[in-house]
Amino acid sequence: MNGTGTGTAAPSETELGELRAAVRNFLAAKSDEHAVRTAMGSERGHDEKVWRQMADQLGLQALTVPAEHGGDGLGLVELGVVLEEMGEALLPSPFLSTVVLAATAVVASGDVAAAERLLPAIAAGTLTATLAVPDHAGSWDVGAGLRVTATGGRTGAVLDGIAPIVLDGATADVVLVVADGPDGPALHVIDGDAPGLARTPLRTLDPTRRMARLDLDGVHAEPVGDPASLTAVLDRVLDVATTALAAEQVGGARACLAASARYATERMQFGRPIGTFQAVKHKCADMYTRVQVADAAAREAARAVDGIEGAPAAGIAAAVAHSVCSEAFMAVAAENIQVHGGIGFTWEHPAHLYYRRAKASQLLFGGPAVYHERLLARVGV
Amino acid sequence: MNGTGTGTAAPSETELGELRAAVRNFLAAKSDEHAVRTAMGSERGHDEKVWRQMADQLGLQALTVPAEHGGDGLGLVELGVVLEEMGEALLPSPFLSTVVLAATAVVASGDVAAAERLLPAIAAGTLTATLAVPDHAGSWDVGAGLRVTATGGRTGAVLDGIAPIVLDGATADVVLVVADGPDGPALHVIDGDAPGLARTPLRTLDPTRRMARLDLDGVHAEPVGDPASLTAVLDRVLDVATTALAAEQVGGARACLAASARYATERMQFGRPIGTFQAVKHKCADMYTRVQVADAAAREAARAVDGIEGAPAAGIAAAVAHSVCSEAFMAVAAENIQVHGGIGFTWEHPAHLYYRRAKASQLLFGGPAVYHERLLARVGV
Amino acid sequence: MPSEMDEFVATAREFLDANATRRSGSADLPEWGVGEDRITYFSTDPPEVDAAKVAESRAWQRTRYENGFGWVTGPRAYGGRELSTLHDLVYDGLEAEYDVPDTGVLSLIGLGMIGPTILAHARDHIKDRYLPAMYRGDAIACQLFSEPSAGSDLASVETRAVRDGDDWVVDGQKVWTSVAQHAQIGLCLCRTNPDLPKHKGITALLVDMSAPGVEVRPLRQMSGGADFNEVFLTGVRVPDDHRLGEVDGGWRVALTTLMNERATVGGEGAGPAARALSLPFLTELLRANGRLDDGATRRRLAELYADQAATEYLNHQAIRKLRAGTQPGPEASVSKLMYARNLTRGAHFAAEVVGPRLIADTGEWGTYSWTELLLSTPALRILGGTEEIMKNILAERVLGLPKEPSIDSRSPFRELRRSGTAGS
Amino acid sequence: MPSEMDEFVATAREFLDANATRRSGSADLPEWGVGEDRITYFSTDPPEVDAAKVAESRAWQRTRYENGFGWVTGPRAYGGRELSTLHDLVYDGLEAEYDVPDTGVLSLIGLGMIGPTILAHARDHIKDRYLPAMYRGDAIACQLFSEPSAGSDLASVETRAVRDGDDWVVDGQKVWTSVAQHAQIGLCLCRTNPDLPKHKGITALLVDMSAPGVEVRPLRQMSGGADFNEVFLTGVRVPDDHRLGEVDGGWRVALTTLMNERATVGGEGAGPAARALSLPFLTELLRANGRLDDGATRRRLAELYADQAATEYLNHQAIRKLRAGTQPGPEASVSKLMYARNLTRGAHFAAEVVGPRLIADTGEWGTYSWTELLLSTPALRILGGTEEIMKNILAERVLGLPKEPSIDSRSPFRELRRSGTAGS
Repeated sequence: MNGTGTGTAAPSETELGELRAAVRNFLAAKSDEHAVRTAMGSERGHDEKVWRQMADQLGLQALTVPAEHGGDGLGLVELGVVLEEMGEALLPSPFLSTVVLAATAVVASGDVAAAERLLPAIAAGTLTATLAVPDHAGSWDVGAGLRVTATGGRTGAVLDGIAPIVLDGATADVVLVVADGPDGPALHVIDGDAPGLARTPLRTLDPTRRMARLDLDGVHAEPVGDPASLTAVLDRVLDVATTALAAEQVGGARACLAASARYATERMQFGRPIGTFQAVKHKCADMYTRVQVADAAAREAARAVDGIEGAPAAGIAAAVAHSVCSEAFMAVAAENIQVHGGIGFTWEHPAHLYYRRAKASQLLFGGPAVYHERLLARVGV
Repeated sequence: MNGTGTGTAAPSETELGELRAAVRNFLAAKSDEHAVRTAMGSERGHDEKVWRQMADQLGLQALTVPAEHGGDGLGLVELGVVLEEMGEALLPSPFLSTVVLAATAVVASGDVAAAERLLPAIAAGTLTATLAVPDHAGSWDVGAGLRVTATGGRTGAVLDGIAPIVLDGATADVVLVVADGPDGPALHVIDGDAPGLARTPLRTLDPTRRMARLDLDGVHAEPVGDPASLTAVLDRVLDVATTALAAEQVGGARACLAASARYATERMQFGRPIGTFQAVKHKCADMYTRVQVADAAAREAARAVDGIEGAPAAGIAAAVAHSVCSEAFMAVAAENIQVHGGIGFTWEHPAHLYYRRAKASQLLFGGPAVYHERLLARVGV
Repeated sequence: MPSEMDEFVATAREFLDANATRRSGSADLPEWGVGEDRITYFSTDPPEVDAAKVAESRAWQRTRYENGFGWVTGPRAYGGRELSTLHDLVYDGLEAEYDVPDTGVLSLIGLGMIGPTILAHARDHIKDRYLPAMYRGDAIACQLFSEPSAGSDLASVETRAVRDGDDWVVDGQKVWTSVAQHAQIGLCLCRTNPDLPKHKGITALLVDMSAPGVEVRPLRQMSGGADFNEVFLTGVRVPDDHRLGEVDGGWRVALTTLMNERATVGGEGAGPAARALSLPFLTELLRANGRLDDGATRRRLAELYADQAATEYLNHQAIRKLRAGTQPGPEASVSKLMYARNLTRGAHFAAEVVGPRLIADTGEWGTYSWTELLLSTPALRILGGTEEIMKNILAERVLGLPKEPSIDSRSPFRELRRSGTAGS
Repeated sequence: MPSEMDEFVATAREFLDANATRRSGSADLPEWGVGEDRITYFSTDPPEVDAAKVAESRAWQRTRYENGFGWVTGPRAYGGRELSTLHDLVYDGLEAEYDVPDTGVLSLIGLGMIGPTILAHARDHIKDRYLPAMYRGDAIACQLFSEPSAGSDLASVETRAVRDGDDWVVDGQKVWTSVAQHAQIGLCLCRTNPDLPKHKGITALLVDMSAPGVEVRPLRQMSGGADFNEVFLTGVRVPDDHRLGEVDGGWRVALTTLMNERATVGGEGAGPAARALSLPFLTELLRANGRLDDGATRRRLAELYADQAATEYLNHQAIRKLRAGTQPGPEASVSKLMYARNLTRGAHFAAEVVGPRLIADTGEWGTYSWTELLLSTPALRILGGTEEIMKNILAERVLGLPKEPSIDSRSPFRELRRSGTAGS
């Protein structure tokens, strides 16, 4: 427990429990399987009414926005609870792009003007946003050059290039773009309907999380923050994003575990519930073990990112959680299909939606090869 | 089946069955667990009487020695049967060092004088021998320099240096040594009792397979073969040795599987044989799967090394077998302990002797990192 | 003097040269960056393409049949040649060198499994009527065994058949029925006596798939295609002479079918998925993604290749045993387990190499196309017997481990259903 | 104003400063190439070293006890302080900063598991007699539960106890008994009524290990040491007042002991083996072997470290829950499963890095020494409950999956033995 946290106190379990119950009830009403399938088949990929209700009824978009910009100023420990529930319900939503990627980037940039322009609207649920890091490898490695370039001065830059895969890129009201400029890579913001911006929705492995290609042809952009601090900003965004994703992954894994345990208890084969067979029973126990370890990793990362006393270094805990939770969710989602047998690989059964989410989440920030090396870099090996 | 074998015909299953039965009966009489434990506790590490009987009664040392040098001129398919049985019985013996490493090196060198001097005695069981490749990494990588150097001419060289780990190095009557000479690395032969040679027996992970350090201080040596062909000679020895080892590993794995299946059938827990529990049952099925695949790999490698029609390239099949059989034996030996529970990790139970053999065999020619890269090199990736 | 096998090979070669085009070199290995960008285990096509392919299959099977290669191992009375399984394999090996239509729609289930079952258990006039039609390519047969509630416990079929005069009246639902949408006949396991233990009250009937009351609905799998069907049977009349085996003796009939299923397993090393995971193709994948020098990737490639090669060697060994006259036994399940494992690992390996370009289709060749394989591999561990069932078979039938204590093999089926419902 | 916990910490700090030396920095992390070249999970020492260490343990425990830190959670009547488990943990955390003797020989079994069991189930004068002696370091206690034929099925004990006047006469054999060679007392499960179902006819007796008929023989494990014993009981007389719980009610007593075993699991992250597999040590291992830049090795290191770190985080979480007042339940088995898995993977990882120098002792530091760990890890997956038992517990008690149908919990033990022998 001799960590490096700076001494923030942890929120109480009671408060977290209340938050969880509120989100869970909301999602049970708004994001059951039918709603998920409807949203994933819709043009925009999510239900905009639910997005507004999330803001109006629960204020979820405001949770981690700093108080001075219209939010509650809470941390990843609280946000983790929300994302865990969203992951469990497979909610299709621009939450990860808007609240996690974009808002964190704006806050981390220290750009007060951008924060004042964007954060209150994000907190109010009236603005969706995303972040594009159009590097060549898809692993946020901005040092090796970017596929979007910025010309012009520090105000009123012009962006050209391609961002090949951008989370919620087709629907976001504004897009933060990292582009190579005269002072090196720098953060910019463009409007989603800016002239010169073509947005092409892409087929996705995970139909509950949309991606788009952005083609930028002389798009007007506002610089955000100081290019000198961009690496630090992106490191922070990556720590926050992978920690948030880890919580979502734990939620998804938990849903798979619950489905398997339920099916193993109810499904009869050879005159017995299949859960009485050790092969199935131990599969469920293995899934449980993975979920518990992933859960601990996700929570520790949230505490670390929030700087809670006694927590380990944020960069390390976030990298550990990203690795452990990515693999746990993938393994548990795959095993869930096996426990279900034939019915588990039909289109009608939700098992494959979790499998798709698990694989897409694992690869979202580069995938195993990238996150393992990132972890070693964070621990200095 | 469109392989590259040169058209040698495969020996009949009937002949192989007879050979197997003869070796099995011999080992049942000479190498039961008590005999193995006695031999492994003895000074020389093997029973010399059994070694002579192997030659006198079964002619095993002669099996693969070319007919022109007093042997039967058979191949790895036949030798594999013998080694499989030896592996199953965990026979402590200088067979691998003498018949596989040393004899193959002499034959491959094409040095007729050395062959005439050494092979008839090996075939007769009156000479034991070994091969030392004192490279720096322990992976037969002679290009990076050797720890033994040869000075003097092509006749009557003098060797100096250290061979840190030599199989049966303390007891072998003659030692083939690869040493760096004026013409690059070259094969030499020295007497086991040559002046200037100090042989230090080493503690070993596997007490049934002895290792020694050789310190060479001006040891008289005879060159063997042409240094220009050394790489080809060592490649051939490695293909033959890893194929032979693969057969031995399959035998060891088969013994572990049989022990587990027997114990699972006999051992009662919770009022039932433990083999009725799927956890144990499926562990045994997994072991069986590994053994079958390893068995196929070892046999295919033997056919390939023997150049049997339709077999794949020897270098590839041997590398596949080395990798697959090393990992199968290690996994099966470890699982065997788990199936046995507490009794399985006592000193008195033979399970750990197989575990030790499995790990030591896996690392004998460099270990996983080396054999995986060697496999890729052989397939040209 | 040429051997009998040499002569067989010569005749087969002559037939193939006359009726098909020989492929050039390794034409069945896909080339990186060339051709259709699709990596799949299942073969789902749009309906019109599917129908055309079935027609081609039927035509090629008719050509084979008319030239004596439609049923190499079958009796002469039904157009076969009464040769060994080895001859069959040798012919397959030769044919693989030619560019001919894939006849899987006919052979995997119908000719490979149902044909031998009809031969073993049907009355003579039924054999006369269906066997030549099947091996001539006219009749496609499907296997109506699996049911939603039975799952791995095949003997728990609930589809009822009730005797009515000379007919049986069949009601129930089957599932995971491949080729049912193309089939003319289906071999259907029915519960005929629920008062007997579950293995004893089953009867096997040959159902005319065009009979009133048979409805085939496609079943969409998670990878998007519909390679299987649900088959609903509502008051379907089946004449008693279409019964295979004895009344209530259908489990023995089913075992004949299942044994033939296991025997066909060895050949699974082929197929577009296995080819995509071949070493040359994966090497190009690594090269295209700049990972050919990455140690971690190389290590995983080597591990994958070693297991693939060893599985291939295992199949070689099975063929050698067959040549030596040994019939494959339950140990053939090893091949299926390894095949599923290798394909699963391979798909995840490729996914890791491709990275984020797997999650959205950027149009780049050889990236998003891996998703279909990734979404197909879970099925491999379930279809044709789950891994758990395979492992039970290996442990009990090969290693001789004792069976789990079971109550449901002796109790009347009717009671099992009751207690089953109560227990869930 | 300082809280009660602050005051506790201050007192403990004062005690430790007065009686022990504080370590400098991270002194418990082994340094590469320095010191004893031994990497082990077990603690086998030569007998004379062992005896000296036990004496040091006893002395340090006495010092603790006399200063009020011998039994932080225990009743004042027996020299305890009646504080919470959290106080105990806090004290352990503080003590870890000092260089003090390892008291595992006393605490792992005796003070951690047998003490609480005696407290819960023994008569008052037995508590008076043994509890202070144990927590003062005078009496070492062992657990006489496991038997050769019972294995994982702990309730199948066959050691008999027959009533004779005021005594019980005990005959049987126990196995896997750690610290028995040093113990003064042993808690022994005995079959007292074979006509009852197996869980019902067991009685728990506190055996004087110096009584006539008790023989302790060391049991050598595969790694070479003898960390366990066989204990032979031949006509051993135990007074009835040394019985814990009711006659035939010993299974409840055993459950108290086993619950306390699970509660101690969380702390297994320490120990010389875990330290050898710590990131700094492994990094030096890679550096010494020139593998720090090898992608495949790095990948495996990252995977290993991620799982180790996550397991550590899981333990942090358990401690936080404890702080919040939640007692650990069966889910603590996850920690044990992960610990065994991480150590096993770590040992094989190190073996691969070391390569051939693992198979023979060349004298080079940090090479052959990994063999001892490699030969210890198989035991980790068995001792204190096999993986299979752990998984049953997780599936049934945490996930609520149904139990396997069992006949042996209701039949009289006598009949089980008979059918058991017949069935094998």
